[in-house]
Amino acid sequence: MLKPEEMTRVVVVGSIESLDATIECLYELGVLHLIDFTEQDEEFRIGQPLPTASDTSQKLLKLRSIIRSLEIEDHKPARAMHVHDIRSRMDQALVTLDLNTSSKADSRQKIQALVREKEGEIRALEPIVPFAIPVELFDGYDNLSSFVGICKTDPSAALTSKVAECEVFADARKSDVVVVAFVKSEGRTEASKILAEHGFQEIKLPKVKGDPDEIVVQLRKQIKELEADLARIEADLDAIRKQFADFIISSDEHLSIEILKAETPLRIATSANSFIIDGWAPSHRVDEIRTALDTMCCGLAFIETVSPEKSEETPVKLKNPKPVKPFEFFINLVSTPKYEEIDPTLVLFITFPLFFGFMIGDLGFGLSLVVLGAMIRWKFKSSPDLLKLGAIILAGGFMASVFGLFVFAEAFGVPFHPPVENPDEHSWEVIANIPIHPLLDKMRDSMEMIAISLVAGWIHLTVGFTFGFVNHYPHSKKHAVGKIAWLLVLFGLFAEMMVIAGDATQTSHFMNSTVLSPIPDVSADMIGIKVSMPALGLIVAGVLGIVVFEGAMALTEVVGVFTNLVSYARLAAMAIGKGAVAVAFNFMLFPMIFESGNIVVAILGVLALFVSQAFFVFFIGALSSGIQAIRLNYVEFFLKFFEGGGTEFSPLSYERKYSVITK
Amino acid sequence: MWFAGNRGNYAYACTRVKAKKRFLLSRDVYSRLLVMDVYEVGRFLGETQYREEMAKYASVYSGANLVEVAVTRNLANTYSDILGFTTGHLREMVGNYLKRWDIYNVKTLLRGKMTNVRAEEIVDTLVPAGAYTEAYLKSLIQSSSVSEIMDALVADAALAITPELVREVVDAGRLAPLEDHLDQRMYYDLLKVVKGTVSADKLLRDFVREEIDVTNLKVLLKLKAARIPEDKIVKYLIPGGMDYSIEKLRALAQAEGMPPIIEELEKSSMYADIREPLERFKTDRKLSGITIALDKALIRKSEKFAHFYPLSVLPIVNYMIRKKVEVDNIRIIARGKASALSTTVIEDLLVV
Amino acid sequence: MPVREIQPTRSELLEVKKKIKLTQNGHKILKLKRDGLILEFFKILDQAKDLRVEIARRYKEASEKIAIASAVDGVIAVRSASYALTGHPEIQLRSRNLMGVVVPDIKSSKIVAPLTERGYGIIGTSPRIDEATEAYENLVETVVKAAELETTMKKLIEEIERTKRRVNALEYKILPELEEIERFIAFRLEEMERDNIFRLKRIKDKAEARAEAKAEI
Amino acid sequence: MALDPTAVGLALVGAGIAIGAAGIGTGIAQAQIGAAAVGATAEDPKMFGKGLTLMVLPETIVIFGFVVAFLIYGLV
Repeated sequence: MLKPEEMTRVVVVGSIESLDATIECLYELGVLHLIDFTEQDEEFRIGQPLPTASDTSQKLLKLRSIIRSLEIEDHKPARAMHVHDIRSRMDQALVTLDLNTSSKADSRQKIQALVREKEGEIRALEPIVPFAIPVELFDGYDNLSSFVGICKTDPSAALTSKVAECEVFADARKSDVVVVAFVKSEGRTEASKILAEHGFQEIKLPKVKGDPDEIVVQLRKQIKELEADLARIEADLDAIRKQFADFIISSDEHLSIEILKAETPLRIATSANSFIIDGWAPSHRVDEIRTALDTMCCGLAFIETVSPEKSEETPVKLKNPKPVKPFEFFINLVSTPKYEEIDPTLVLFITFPLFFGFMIGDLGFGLSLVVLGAMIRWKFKSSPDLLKLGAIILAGGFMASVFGLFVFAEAFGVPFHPPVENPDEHSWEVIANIPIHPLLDKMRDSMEMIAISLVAGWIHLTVGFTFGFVNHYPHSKKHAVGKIAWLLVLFGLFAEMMVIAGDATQTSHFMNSTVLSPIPDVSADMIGIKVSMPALGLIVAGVLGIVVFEGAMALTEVVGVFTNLVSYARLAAMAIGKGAVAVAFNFMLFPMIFESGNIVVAILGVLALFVSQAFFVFFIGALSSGIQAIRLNYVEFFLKFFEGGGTEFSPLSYERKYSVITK
Repeated sequence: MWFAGNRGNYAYACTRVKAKKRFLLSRDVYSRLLVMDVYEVGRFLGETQYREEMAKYASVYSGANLVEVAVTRNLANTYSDILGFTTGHLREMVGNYLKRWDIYNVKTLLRGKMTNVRAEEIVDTLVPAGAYTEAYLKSLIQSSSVSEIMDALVADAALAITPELVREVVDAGRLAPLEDHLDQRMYYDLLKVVKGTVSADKLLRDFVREEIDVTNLKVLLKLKAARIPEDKIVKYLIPGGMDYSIEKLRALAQAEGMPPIIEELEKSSMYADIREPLERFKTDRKLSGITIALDKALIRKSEKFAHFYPLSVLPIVNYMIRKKVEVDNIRIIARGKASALSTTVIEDLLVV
Repeated sequence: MPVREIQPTRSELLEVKKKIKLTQNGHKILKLKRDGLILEFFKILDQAKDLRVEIARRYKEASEKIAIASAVDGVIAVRSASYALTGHPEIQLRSRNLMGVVVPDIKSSKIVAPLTERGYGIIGTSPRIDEATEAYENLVETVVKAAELETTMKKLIEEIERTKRRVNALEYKILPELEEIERFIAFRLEEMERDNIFRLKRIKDKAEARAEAKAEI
Repeated sequence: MALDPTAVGLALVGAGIAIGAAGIGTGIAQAQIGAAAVGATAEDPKMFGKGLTLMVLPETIVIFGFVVAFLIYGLV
């Protein structure tokens, strides 16, 4: 938590004969993050690929082209194939497949192109069918220029009046006009100008002879025949697919793994007699590598730990407890943190559901989201990203339910009890009397909502600046102290805003009793605004600190802190906005359901309610609240401390799903 | 932007191109490719941006041919992709810049046709990214004779092919005059279409003029090194360069031998980029080092331009150049490997 | 000339002697020529060896350059550039005399075409195609030079071979034959001399005997 | 206290204007940022978080409007 897994810089050295075995061993373990060797010199050069690489590459190229021809990229074999079988069948199968598929795929492609071509011709011919003139008569005259095309508006009148000796045929269709115009060559430019004004688009007629009507019919027939051919080829391909798909996918996986290993030397420094593998490994697994190398490489390769040089990029493997882990998704979406940086996943784990829950703040929607999240996790077990997303939605939905139940006391935009000010409003009292009363009313306690948002923002930003302090402390004490100056500004601004807000909402018990009590009431009126002296003092001290530690240029960003704080008002804005829309819908639909007395209307009303609710839950609610909740983290929070750009820990490893190897 | 006429989707296109740029192969990758054999190179590329084309052509070609065809097609696809996602005036500019591939295609087509290359093979080495569609080029290739192709090309006023050139090609079988005519014509047209009056156009125009400079310098170096007299050199020069006017180039052509050009280059804005090969030229008299350095200098310039004007056509042009260079590099590696050239020789040919 | 057919006359002997002298002279000269040619050959051989290495190097360079060019400018562009080059290298063939051997003297022209006439666009291509073209042009030039040298070498070898054969023929066949003829003629002449003397003696003896008999009678 | 009904009416209109104008301002700002954020997310889904953060930034303006409106509402 907060810190990634501890890494140790290691070097594996060995004699060149043991390179194969070492690579095999490292892939088997899957814990060494290789650093690519790039600086070649006289002594050490990048290694040669293992001898199998060329042959394997050739096969893979063929195989992948076959996969493409057969369109089986997404095929998933039912069971894994044994590597022995793959090896023994490979050559034979490749020959057969190569012969069968490529020619079939080729002719399929050709027929498809032909069909497209013919369809294009039909498209070109169809507009001129009504004229019933043989196609060859449309152009090819010595002294006549012909225009065939589609205009937005009818140009006949303009043409006949302005161009001498022209013949225009027009066929008006739904939204445009098909125009055929014959003009003496002299009037060509004038005519094309007029046509352009009418939005003329030329139709390129195919070089055919005869009645367009008949030709179209013929073309249709030809297309039918071609499609029949296509179906036959498709059937043939299907047979091949049935027989070989499993084998092909398994082989592709196996060969890809082979090539991965065979080309690893390209990332390694080798000399005539030895090799050096540079890398990182999780500290607690170094010994594991040592033992494995000893047993698998017969003492020809060794691992040494070295103390890293300063500038080196340590790969980052985030380390978080299982419930927090899904929120790493959000981190990876932006950038991997640097090794020395604080990993903010834990904060996301806390704040995201809170923000999200506050914005949705509805038991009904919340529970729907819980169900949605659970369903995603259940349906998409194989996709790690979707699994994480499911967990995030689940957590958000849970917090939304909590807020909905205990704070806002409402479900599906309908309160448990009608508000005191408006006893006639629809509520769940119609169905059941839930013994929970709202602490806050979205619509009526808007100032409190904003204040709570700002408090959340204040806490969130404080954590952000603190992280910034911790991140900077090891390499720049000055910058670290600068963060404290920023904190002072933040505290001052926050206190001042609270004072103003408290002033504006004097009636609010929440504001006065909870938020304002810690701030000493020493204030003065300035230009009509109540300014708290302690707050002012904090801001001044902070600004001075910023000038000293970060330079005068940083002053421009003081406004930024203010913006950041206000930005949290979006929490309230989303909650209020969403609440208002839900109320509006319910206001329109409820009378239909309860008061119409007509069962059909009632059912329609319920349906409309469901549709609108679904819309709000999944689009406005989940999507935009999610975006807002994550934005507050990305923009307001991360920018205070997060640099990112770290290297993700990606050890030498592979995954066998469709092929098995037994020793 | 929607409120300022149809200027084009700069934000979208430039960021998209910038994202594309991150997928260009890095120097480290080249050094690894140099160690691989041609099949491994093919397979490796099949796992990068060239995946689609590699898989598509692996059934027809193999070895260096496969790599060459696949990367060339990928280049064509990338270009039409870029042209496809730009809009408005931006699209026009990109389209104009891409017209050079029309020239390339016409040249390749005629060359292939005259040397009896298989039709499919010609088609696969084309880069249909300009105004000529692939279908049109295919129909040209299917024309039975060179003279028929020339007839079709003469009809295109943009190419401005004179009857004299047709005679050279059809009767004498000499392509050279036509090739040079087309290359000059391309720049001539480009400068005509991309006027300096619109500010967006001006950026592109300036860059094209820099490009003309580099092209002219290369031609001048080549011809001077071959001791061609001034009156013959002049007809190969392209007017409109940025730093080197025709007059200036003519003076250089007139001057005795190579030293004046070398001196001129030492004063040029690209000197920092070409210093080393220039020094080397003084001892080994090999031009190719300088020309590669000039190409690199132009790329660097376009990089700089793209950086100065991040929301203009220049980042897109920059990417298109970089992509072409990458494709050239890959082809050089594959072909070089196939003809068993040594790694150091291949390395020297790369523009990295 | 078969020995039997030879007229063993004094004049013939003189003739043969003259011939031997001449042949010996020729043999000496031919031997000198042979050695000279061999020396020349080795000189050219060294050059040719260097050129061979040069061709191999240039070829490697050219293929690398063209690989680079197709990597940078694309295969089609390079191919088109290569097709577009319609001008063929022109070669002027002349000959030159090297120690009595006629060897080719190849002057290649316009292999290195100026940049503006190479058949591909100047503006749109990278210098890599130029470099490749240049490398190939250099290669062709070297090949032409190599052709000249290698033909010269071939001709030289032929000439050396021929001269060697001639020297050998003179040394091992013609000279010994002539000497044998000389010996034969000299022998025959000697023999004929002796024959004559003997006959004269006999005649003298006979005449003396007849005179004695006449006297006795 | 008993206020002149016209004054109350005017005050309420003022409250309405406060929240309405703030809303319009926020809308204009968010239109641009939103377009940019969507652009970035279209290429790289990982940008979603950053885009969202930036996009909701101007919302504080409307909260100001809300707070002002309620202060006015509280006065009457």
